[in-house]
Amino acid sequence: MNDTFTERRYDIARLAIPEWLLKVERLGKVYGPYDDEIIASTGSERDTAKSSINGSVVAAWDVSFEVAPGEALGIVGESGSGKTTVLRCLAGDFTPSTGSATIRLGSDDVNIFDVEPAQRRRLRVDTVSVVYQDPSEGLKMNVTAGGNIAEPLTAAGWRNFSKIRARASDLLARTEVPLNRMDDLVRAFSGGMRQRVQIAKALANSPSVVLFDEPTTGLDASVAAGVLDLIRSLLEEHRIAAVVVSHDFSVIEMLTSRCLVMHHGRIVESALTDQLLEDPHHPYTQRLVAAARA
Amino acid sequence: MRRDPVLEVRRLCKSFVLHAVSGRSVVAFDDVSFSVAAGEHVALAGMSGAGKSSLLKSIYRTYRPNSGEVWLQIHAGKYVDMCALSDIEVATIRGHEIGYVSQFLRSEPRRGALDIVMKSARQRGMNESDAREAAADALQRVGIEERLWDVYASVLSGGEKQRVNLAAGTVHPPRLLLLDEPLSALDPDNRERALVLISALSHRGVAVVSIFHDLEAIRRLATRVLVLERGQLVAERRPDELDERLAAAAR
Amino acid sequence: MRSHSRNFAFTASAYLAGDMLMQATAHRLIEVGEQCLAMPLLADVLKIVHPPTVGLVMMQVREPVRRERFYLGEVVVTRCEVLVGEIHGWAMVSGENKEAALAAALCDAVTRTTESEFAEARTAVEELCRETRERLEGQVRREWTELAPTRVDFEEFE
Amino acid sequence: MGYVSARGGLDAIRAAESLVRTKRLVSESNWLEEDQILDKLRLLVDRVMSEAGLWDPRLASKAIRQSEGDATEAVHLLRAYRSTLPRFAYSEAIDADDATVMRRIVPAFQRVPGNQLLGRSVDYTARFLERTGDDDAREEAEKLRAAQTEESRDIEPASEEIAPRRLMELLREMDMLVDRRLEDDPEPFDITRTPARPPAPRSALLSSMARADTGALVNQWYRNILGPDGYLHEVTLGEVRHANMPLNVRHPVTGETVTIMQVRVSEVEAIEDLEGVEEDRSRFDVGYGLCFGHNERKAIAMANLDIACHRDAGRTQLEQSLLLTTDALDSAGFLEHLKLPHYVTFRSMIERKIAVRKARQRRDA
Amino acid sequence: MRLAPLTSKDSTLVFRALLQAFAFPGRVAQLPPHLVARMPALSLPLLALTDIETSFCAPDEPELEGEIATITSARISNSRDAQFVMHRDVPSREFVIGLGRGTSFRPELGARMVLAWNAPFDANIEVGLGGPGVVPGSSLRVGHDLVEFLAVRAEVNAQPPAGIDCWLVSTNGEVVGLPRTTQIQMQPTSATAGRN
Amino acid sequence: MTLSDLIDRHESGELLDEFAKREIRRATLAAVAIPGYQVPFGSREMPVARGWGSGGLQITLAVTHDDDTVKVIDQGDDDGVNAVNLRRLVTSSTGADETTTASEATVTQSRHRIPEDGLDESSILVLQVPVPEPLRGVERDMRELARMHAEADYSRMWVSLYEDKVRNGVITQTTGYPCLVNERYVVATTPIPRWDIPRLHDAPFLTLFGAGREKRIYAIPPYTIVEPLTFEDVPFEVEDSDGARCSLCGKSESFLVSLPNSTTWLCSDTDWCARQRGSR
Repeated sequence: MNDTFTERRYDIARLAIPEWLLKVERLGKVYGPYDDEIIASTGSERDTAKSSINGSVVAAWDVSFEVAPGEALGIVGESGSGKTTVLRCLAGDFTPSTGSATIRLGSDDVNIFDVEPAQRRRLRVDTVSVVYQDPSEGLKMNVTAGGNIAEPLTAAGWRNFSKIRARASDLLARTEVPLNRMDDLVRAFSGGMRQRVQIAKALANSPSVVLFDEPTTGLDASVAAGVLDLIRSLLEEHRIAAVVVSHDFSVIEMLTSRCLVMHHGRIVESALTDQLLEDPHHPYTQRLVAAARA
Repeated sequence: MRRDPVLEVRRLCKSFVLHAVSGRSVVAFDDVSFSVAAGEHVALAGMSGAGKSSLLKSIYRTYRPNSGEVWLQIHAGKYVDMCALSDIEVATIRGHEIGYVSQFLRSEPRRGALDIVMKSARQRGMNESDAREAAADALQRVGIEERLWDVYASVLSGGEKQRVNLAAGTVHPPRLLLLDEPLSALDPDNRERALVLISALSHRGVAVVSIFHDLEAIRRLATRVLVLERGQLVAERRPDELDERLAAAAR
Repeated sequence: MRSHSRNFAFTASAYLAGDMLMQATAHRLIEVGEQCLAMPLLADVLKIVHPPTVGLVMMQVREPVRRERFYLGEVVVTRCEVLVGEIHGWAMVSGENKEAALAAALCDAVTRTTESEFAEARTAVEELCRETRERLEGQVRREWTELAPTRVDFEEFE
Repeated sequence: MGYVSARGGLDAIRAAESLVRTKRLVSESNWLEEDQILDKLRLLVDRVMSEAGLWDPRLASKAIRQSEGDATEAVHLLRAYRSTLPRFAYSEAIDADDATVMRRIVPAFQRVPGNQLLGRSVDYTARFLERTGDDDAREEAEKLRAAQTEESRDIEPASEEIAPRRLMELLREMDMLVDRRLEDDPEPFDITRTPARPPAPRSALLSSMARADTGALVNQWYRNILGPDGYLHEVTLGEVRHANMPLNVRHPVTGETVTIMQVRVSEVEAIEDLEGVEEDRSRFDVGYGLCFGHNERKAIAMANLDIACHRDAGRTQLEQSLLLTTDALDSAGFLEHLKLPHYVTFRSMIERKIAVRKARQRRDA
Repeated sequence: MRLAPLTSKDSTLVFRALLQAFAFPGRVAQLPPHLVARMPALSLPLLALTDIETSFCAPDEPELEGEIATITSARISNSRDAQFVMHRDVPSREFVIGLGRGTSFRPELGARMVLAWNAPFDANIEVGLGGPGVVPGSSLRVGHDLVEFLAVRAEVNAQPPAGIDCWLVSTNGEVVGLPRTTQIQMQPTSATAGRN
Repeated sequence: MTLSDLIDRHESGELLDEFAKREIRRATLAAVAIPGYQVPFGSREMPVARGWGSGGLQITLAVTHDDDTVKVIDQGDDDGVNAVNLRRLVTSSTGADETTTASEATVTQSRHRIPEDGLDESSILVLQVPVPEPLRGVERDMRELARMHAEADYSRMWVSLYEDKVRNGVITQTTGYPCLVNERYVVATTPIPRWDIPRLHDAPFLTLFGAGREKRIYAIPPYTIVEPLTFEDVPFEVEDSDGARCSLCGKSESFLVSLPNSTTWLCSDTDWCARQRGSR
């Protein structure tokens, strides 16, 4: 039995781990003035994101993670946990208080918090796409489905009408939007269909990073399942580095292999997604999982 | 002379802290060590709650062991300790090296059987067209008719799902195969097919660790049986030594 | 009874800056200007540096909320600059009135002359200033006489 | 051929000009004196000066006469004249506290230091149309004049009555005000030299409103109360004043401050009851309005919009509306340009309509 | 005083020459000869364009700088804030780098530079021109002294639309405009001329 | 001697004071140096209303002197009422000569047209601009408009063209067709017909655009790339007259306008038309 084994040393294998494409380091977003003491007065253990010292809100603090191409990282937590703050900072919608987010572009590393607003917007055109919970944030409602996709394409320099149409119809076909709706205003679309158009638009210039903010929240269950399935297959297909923010474990479970749990602005646990679901460690995670399983 | 093991578990311990129940600690298993060589099939036996499934999940690292090591051979003579790896490394190893077939197929909606099996083959390093061929072959071996290949797995019967699961776990065979009650929902014909398939894998050098609830499967497939009792590894048996009491309890 | 603790002279000085010359009425300015010009010597040493020109002054105000400056708008003025001997005279008068501006510039220079020859002129200009101050003060008083009855009177309480 | 050449444009223009001029100058009634306009149409003169952003009552009277009472046209005449004039100087920064009041209302309190002074106002008078005939009116005027000359001696005003402390200062002493006083002293934005576009400093906004069209400003205020984009709510007025403000410049030879003249202004403080989520609910804030002449309506709207724009902080396009859509000449001129010939553009439009039809036929075929 | 205020007409004539120079970069325009005969040609652009609302500097011509300020009421400022910069000698790299270039939002805030041009004396280097206003194939002959300046100019104009615009003014009133959009191609030197 | 003797009562008759001219000149030079960029300037009020050419007039007054010869047209017509009015103002205040012939003019001020021919390197064309902002149709917030120009972010303009083409089968922009100048700035070409657009590209003459009400000056220098915004595979179309001919000169190669409900066509450029008739 145990003692029958000879303790032997193994040669350690070197693994071919995919290199990160997006690396976030010590991201922090605080509303109001702060110092070490104020930061320390908030967080999961203090059970609050709002400092009792001066009322500053520490929406996110010390958030670090890496995402590799072809990998989807989940960020899960209740509303107010800071997960959307993190995503909005990465999207360039919010300005973080501290930290960095590096994207590997060819041989160059670019800290997206550091670049000029113009360059950040350019990154949004062809490198970092966002799929918002509310399609009206990512789409122009009074523009056709095709026109919405034409926007990032023309921003990236496409100037051929037929080619733009062809690319748009490819993307819409891929996202299962009926082609006879291509020239209809997005306003006339159902919620699920709008979300598909938003995804098609997000993929227009084959971005290397896609950020999903509650991509199926607010959709009917059956519609949500279809959208999730679409996202999953697109992620597999395009070797995208994805960050998926959701309060819904079924979304996280379906789309991601690794996951962070946020609570009051802090990462309280990070693990493989199946580990989190089957063997959650942090009390908050256990509570979340128990609630999700109930 | 002993062959290098494909898997060596050393002094592995796992307990759960239940924060909701005032932080009570529940031991799943304790101080478990064993090894499995290529072509070996080690079956875990013991009463329900003895820790068999927990052990399997800890090897796969769905559970995070408290202490101990899980050495897995990656290339000839080279190993990694699954317990010491980062999440992303574990994710990579799982896809490449380990097949895990559970009782249930957690199927993603709107995904066809062929697609599911292909994905496993792709993760294990096959190119698109080879993977398609291998997946078709694997589905045939578990008796899934071609007409069902593109049907979403979520609408298949329990038995069909289990066979798809088995096909995915065994396609382009991994170095290590973990089986957790993979035959529970199968009718006799399909069960026979599955047994043949698993047996063939052992012959091709795949290391297997399994949990079966029926003695016959253990007797036909296992090369060794490890007996767990309340989280402790208490005995090692040859399959023909298994007593009915143990087998019955497992059932 | 309302107490009138501060006399008018004090209040007037708070918002009437300078020597009142620029606020003299146009016809009196011209009168005094012509008077000076008619005096011996003065016309000989008068040199026009900048002829009277109509232009604008941007009115700058400091508002009370943030103590922040802003431009309220422009005011039409006539500006002139002269030399009386070595003495610069400058004027800026309201509206379009080149004669008045020239006269005011001349008078302005005169006030700074020291030569005894110009004593008479200086007296005329000083008289103009005094008279202007009186006129302006009288104007405020007269206005107030009309306005005072429109005060909303409340019963006094201690 | 039905075409008649539109030649002789110059002759037609000259004839139209002459018609206007003749009708204005040659008529049955007396020549309208500048003094009459200054005197009898005082508020119109004030309004024209404030919308022109140019103080000169005599020129404004001439403009009103020439424009036959069209206030916007009068503003145009003044502004175009202004373009021909050089700017000599900027005045000293005149402290609003250096003004002397002719009317002063403090709605926020019943009694205040310095008193409520109704002054020359019809606010409290029933708006009955006087249908008195010209002769009767002249007669009444004579009587009033006679009564006036009988007045004995003038009264001396007290300084706290003609230069009363403003309510804002009293609130500040009560610690009832958010303190927004600046520590530095930024150069004011000159809207006559640089077009103001959002985001612009507050000084640009104040200047724009000070010379805005009265109607536009009142409308902007009202549409924000009742219109679709309500950015503001009612304020309590702290001060409504009609006052004389000195125009002070620096004497280039002596370096002394010299008063050139007195300019009449309307001044308003609007006290805002702060209730926004990020605002100090325990204090008030104040908006400020100041414009040339006696035009309380405009000053009140300005004060209210000043604080509204501060509180809006760029969330909506209120700032853009105020900076760009309230100038009398911009809006009126653009509107009137629609009267110009547009047949080239119209021809191009017709051509595209036909092209769209052809494209539709091709698609449907 | 070497300088005198320009009349309304003379200001217009100077402006037209400068406008012509910007519209046709590299082509020689002529400042009014009657003015060039009376005062230094280099100072004419500033006399014509500056007023109380503008800032300028002429660091290597302090005397003219003072006269211009007196005549036009323009503010003398440091080179970073100057809207107009006059320079007799070829300015140093540091000086040019330090000039205001405007921003992508306000590119017009970049400096306008008036630089003495010694073309007639040492103009043996031909540079190719391109960009708006340039007929393809046009070139300009410059002296050695300007070569380095042109390289620095390219550097400060590398992030359009921000940049600086120049006029080169000769003593006899010839003026050549080099607005920021003009691309200058250094002709291959003899050492590399043989290639391609 | 009296005060009155010392006063010069001469009135210059200028419509702009010298400082205003200097400011306009500085803005104009910046505009030429940065083709297509809308330079803000402190636009003065003119004796003509905002929208009646106050911007063009200010530029014309700032560039013109008494050796110049000016041509003023409205809709291509030298005798249009607005043209006549502006021409008198310009000639009386600058002392310049007037002409109707484009090739004789050193400065041509125009509303809605570019003369059919005659402009060369010695010409300056001043166009009156009612609305200088080409992106106004796709964005209302000026802060955002400024950003779009600063970053040359014109994708929404392209989307509107895409949508137009999808919805209507053709691009329906009528006049003032948006153009990309020097591969950098999108400009509003003021309401000139598309017919005139090709003449802006690589033109021998300088074009100055003056928007008085919106207080902007911009320019297209000579020999500058001017591309009407259109897709590579959607050709830019000028106005089609379907072979119509001018009822006066009989020509079909100029921009024609028609009378309502009639088949009668006329050249919009009246001077060009007169010359055709003269040479016939």
